[in-house]
Amino acid sequence: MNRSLENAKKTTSLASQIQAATGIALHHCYQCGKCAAGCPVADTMDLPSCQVLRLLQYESPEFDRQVLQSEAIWLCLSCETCHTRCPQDIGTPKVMNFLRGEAMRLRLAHPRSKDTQAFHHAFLGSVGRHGRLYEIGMLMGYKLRTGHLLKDMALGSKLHEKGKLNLLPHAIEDKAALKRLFKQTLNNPDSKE
Amino acid sequence: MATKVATQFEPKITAFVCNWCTYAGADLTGTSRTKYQSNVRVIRLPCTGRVDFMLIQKAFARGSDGIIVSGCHPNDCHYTSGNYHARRRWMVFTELMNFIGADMRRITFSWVSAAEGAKWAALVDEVTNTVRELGPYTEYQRLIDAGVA
Amino acid sequence: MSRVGVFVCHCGENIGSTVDCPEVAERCKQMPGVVHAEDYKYLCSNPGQNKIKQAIKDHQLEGVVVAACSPRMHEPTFRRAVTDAGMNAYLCEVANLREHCSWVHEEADSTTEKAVDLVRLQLEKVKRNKPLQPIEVPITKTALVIGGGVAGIQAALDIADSGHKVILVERSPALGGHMAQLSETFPTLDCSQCILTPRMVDVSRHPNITLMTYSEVEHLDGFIGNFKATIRKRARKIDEELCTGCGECLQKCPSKDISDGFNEGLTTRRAIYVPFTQAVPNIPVIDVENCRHYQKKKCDRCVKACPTKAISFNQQDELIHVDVGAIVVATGYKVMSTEKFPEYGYGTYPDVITGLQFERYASASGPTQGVIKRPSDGKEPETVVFIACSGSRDAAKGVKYCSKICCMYTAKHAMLLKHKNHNSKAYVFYMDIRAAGKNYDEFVRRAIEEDGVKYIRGRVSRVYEEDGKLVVKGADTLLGGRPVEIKADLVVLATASLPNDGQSELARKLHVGCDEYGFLAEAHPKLKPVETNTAGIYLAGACQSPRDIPETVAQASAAAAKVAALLSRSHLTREPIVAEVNRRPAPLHSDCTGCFLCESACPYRAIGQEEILDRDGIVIKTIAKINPGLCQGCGTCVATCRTKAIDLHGFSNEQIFAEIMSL
Amino acid sequence: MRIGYYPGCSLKSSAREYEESVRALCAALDLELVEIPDWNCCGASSAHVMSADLALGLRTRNLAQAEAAGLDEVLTPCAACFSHLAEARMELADNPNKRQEVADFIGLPYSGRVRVLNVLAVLDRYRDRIAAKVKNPFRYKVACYYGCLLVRPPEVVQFDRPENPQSMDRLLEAVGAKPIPWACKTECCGASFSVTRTDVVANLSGRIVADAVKRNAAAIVVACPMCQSNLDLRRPEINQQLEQEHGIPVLYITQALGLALGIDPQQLGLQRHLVPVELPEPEPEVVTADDDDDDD
Amino acid sequence: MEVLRNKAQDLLAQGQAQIVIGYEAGTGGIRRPSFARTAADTARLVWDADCISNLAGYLTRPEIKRMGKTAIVANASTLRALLQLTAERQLAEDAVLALAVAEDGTVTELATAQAVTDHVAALPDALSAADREQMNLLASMSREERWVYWEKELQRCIKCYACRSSCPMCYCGTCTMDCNKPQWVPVPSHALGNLEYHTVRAMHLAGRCVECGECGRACPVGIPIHLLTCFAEESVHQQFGQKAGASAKLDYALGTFRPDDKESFIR
Repeated sequence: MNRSLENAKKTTSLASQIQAATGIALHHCYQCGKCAAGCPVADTMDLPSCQVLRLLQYESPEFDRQVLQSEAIWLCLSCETCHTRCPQDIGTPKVMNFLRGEAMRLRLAHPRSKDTQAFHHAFLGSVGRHGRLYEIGMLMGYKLRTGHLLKDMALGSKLHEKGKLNLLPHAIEDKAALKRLFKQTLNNPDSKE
Repeated sequence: MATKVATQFEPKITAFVCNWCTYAGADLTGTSRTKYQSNVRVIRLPCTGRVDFMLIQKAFARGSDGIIVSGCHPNDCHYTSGNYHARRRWMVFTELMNFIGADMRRITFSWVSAAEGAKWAALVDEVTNTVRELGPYTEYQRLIDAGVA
Repeated sequence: MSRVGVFVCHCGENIGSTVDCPEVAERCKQMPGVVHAEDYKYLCSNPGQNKIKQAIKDHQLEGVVVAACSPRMHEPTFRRAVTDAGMNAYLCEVANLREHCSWVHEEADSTTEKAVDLVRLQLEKVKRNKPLQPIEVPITKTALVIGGGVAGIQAALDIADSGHKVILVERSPALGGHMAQLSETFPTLDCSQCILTPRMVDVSRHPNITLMTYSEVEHLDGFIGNFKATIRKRARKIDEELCTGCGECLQKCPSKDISDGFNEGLTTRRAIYVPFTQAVPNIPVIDVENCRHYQKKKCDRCVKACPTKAISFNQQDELIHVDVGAIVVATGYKVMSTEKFPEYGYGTYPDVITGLQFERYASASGPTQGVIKRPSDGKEPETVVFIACSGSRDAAKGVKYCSKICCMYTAKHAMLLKHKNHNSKAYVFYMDIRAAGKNYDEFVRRAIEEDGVKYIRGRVSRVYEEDGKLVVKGADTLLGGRPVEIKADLVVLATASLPNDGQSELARKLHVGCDEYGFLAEAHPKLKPVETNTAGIYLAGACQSPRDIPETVAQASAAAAKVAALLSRSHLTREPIVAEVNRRPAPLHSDCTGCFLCESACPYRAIGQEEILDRDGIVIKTIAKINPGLCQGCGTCVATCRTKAIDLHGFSNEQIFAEIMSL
Repeated sequence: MRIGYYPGCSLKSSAREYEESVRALCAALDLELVEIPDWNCCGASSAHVMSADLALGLRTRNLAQAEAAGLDEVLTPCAACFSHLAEARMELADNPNKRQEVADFIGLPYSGRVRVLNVLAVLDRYRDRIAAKVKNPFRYKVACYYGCLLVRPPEVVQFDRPENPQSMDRLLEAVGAKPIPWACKTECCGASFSVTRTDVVANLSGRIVADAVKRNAAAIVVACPMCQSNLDLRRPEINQQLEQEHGIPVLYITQALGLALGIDPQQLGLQRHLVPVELPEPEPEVVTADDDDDDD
Repeated sequence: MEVLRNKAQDLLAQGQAQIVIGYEAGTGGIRRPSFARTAADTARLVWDADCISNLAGYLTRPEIKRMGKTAIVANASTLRALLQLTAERQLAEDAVLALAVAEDGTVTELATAQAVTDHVAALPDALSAADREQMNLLASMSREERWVYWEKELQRCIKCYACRSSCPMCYCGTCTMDCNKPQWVPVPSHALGNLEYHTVRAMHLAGRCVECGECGRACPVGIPIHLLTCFAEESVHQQFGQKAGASAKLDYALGTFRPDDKESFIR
């Protein structure tokens, strides 16, 4: 423990990366717990938000890893309740977002997050192809990735009945521009957040 | 700090500061060991209200390339309102100087409180760099040379 | 003047490590006017000062430049040293080689060069220095105490007991301040009013104290020992001489539903009222805003009720001018209102109250005679949640500081609740328990250990109403941030202590500074904790920052001691850094043309006029004259004067001009 | 009046009735909607996880297109899209370097001129006109549900107040409704977890539905397609979670106002709801005038 | 004109004034100051559009003051200077009787400072169209061009101080230029000293200049120095809203302030 604390390099810790990428200073958190108190999913989380911040404050590789492996970072709804009420104005949802990206990049993401990851991939895949969301295409992609083939089938047909599903994608005109944007930003090494 | 090459022009900066805020602020810069460039020479006055515009003129006439005038923030004057009077004087003086074509980039007015040690360091560095960039105040030097009787 | 000695201090390594001090001294020897220059390890030490004194004698020096630390640090030291050697103190100047040079630059030739320049600046100045004599001013032996809470009461009594006159000005109709509102005080649980009321009576009876309630300081002029204050004595609409305090009028007033400030809005009062039963003075006041006589021009029931004909509808505010030598500011604090808490309902839930409101419930003289009830339905609450740090230490609410008293009074509140209602449950949400003080931590432990108050470490995120209860959503950070939900009957916010209303305006009138929050600023946080930057004005109590009663009283006594010391002197000496209008031989008499444009530029109204008369007493010329007693030496008039007729001793035109020319 | 219009993906599919009612209501108010040419998806919450720049690019492209079309303001009915566009706008507002970088990514100039408005902010300007046009007063107890993204974080949305907001309440009061005081105005419904974590949605949305029902609301009114879909489409899961059948309908604010203005329910897309929109008898009209009410 | 002469005659005859200062014909068609102390003197008085010079400067001269009550034939700038001098306590309030002549030749007696104030308030702005044009031209130049312009112009100054002598507001017994402890401004006329002199003068007239242009007219080498003082005065007026010569109550812009004075250059 002590060694890992000493080894903590300010330059590589998650906290310092977060500060560089988002400007959020995690050492400003004084652990009042108000974020967890108002969090709609705090009781579902394996690490309530204040604990996530506390672990990050150590800037130790061991604790950073524990955070990246937690399910909590995938449960944050970005509802901004914590941020709005935080006496120290810490944008926890942004932190969680950053952590999700890092967890995926380092392949440390919690096993139960694979559905969520699959959803994000399917979603972006659809947007990348068409410029707008093609819901059926996206859902099909998601189901293929997760294997939840039968889930929500009944709902799908009801939606169709109500005229709420488009069978064909609505694509934007300037697809080339979009392709360029995806290519540039997804390869941009500075753009990890 | 900028690395100094032997041939590099080193500007002469004169600062007129009030005793209670900026002078104390500059003291704080020292106490906090914040480093800044050594071109500046500080003239201590009780208050920015004491800064006769002629002092600024004489500093230019004496070959200053840049000038800083600094005192307490509005509402914080040790003498309650000396800085407000000073501010008015500068508001007219800067316009007049600009009207005769003086290079106003060479005069910097600032509020630096006794607690703003870091601001003082940043201010001096910024002014020093700006004026170094501008080079010697040759326009005024022409006048000075003409004035040597 | 051409016999100047220069003394260069190494300040140990502080200057010596980046500035070549021997070189500076050597260079100074070459400068015109310097007859002696030397460097030394520590000039401020006794041997260092002796070197200066010796050199003054050996070389018949007429001026001294000490190149050392900031003049704000040791100028007085060195000026005292030269005085010991028989030189006028003001012939010594200090060049700042430490704060302005060695500490802020790296070791380099240019740093030493700058040091030489800094000495040259002071050398050229000192050559033109003139011997100056400190100014003696008399002292008005009366103190003004502003604020009649416990701080003002204590300060006034202490000053009065030391034999000086005191004028005590209180804004509200009665003495007592917040302390009069409190129930029992921590950590002893003695009744607040029981200990305060006798002191209030002492004030009203003390032969040295003039009590002015319902009054405010309107304006202040002058300076230490010689202030001139204008006090607005607001019209009570009652003749204080005639009123016997019988209270007959109070019952007859028909305007009833006015929020009662003393009870923090929990009850109502009438338009003619005495703030509370034990009020000193026991004289009612008419609240003109709510009085039917003024608002509807028809009622006179109080007039009919009054047996002594003391009601005086036509009474007007009076402006009273007093001369005082010293001032104690004791204007107290206020608490943040519940409206500032969006997450706790913006003050719309009646059963979310402030700690001060809880005090009124807990007080035996309060609206419920000390029974804890809740505002919405008057029922006794069973579950009460206390939220500490409500607004304090909350940067998002603009209060970064700790309000200091809440930890203790919250423990007391929870304890009082448990004492008064044994079946009740008390929960305290806290971030830290700050109970440093004599018997303080023991007190908090008692609340937890003996009275069973539940302390939960965590902040409350939200309070909302559901089924007639207030749902308090918090988290227990000691359980790793586990959400905790408590259904409460009453929620008490230990709301942040804030600077009192009108305090910054008062500060401006008094020329004293405020900190970033609006609390009054002390002259030095450690060494001058009760002084302000304006000489002769002192601070006591929560106007300076939140504090509890013992600390307030201690500070009030400290301020009183300062005042007593000041008022027991026969006269004061002041720095002679003042402006003066020059005089010339006839027919000019002075360079002053008498345009008086300087008059309005003077922040101290120190500029008056002087008539120059001929032998027959006929006015030849009217010129400006500066009152050295009022002048504080800012020099604004000097820069305003076109003819250079005004000059400032210590920072004269010649001196500054010479400094510039030495560059 | 003309105003820019960014529908976003869901208003073209699963929240079709939202677009239909927005258009119908705006037409009734003489407010012309100019759809941003060739708009694209804002990236929702997914883009940001992958790349902050991608998210910023997707959002800014829409704002840049709006600028190019000469628009000053853009109405964004979807609360999520609104929050994303507003956030991008704020992020670039005082960062010219980043602004240039993003402009390069999207290949369009961007100055930051266009302001982004949510549906409540726009309708609030027309409150008087709406009140004047009421045909069938909407005399129901309603639960105004704002959710997260309309009011949080305050510095991004610059709208109403973060706790107990009032804009929707005022609008509905203007058409005769009685907004209930309740606990869940700005609680989260589960948002984007609709597909992936239906259990979380059922739990969070369940609390909202239960509180609204308990406080006798006749309908929940929303201004966000995600909220609507979680409270409406996921009602079977909600009811299962609560072990109770709740039939309280979930209306868009534009639908509720549209009904009050006498617009045809079909035109407002009411038939597309999963939970049938069946409203009880309107509450009797309250006669006492507010003016005489003395709080004391 | 007859009306004026008669009025002057009456004033002298009835002892309401011991001297009437006005204009008379000078050489080459210009108007020069005229000092009428007898009925005969008044015959020399003239009034026409050429009476542009500011006569107020004479009012503060001790030799004039000694003569007793003064009446002065006053154009707009003379009236403004009269007010400003009163505000600066150089003239006792109501010490001077001003005679304002209208276009049709009628003469209004302005006996009190209040009367002068009211009269002045209705008069148009002081600066001539030509001067205004020159100001605009200077404003349109680059800073460097302006510097060269003034450098060239001021080089020609011979420090004869005619500007100072002609200025009604330059009444100081000891001018800054005469201060020699320290010698603020070098005595000889050279580029540096000249620039300092004229900027000092402009600063000292900021908030006090009545924009009569007398200094510019007095300059024997034709430097438009009045533009400097007028500029400073207008800078004051624009920034603080205070105007010299508008009232006999002192309202010196550089001796007063507002906490919310707006500037854009202080860091």
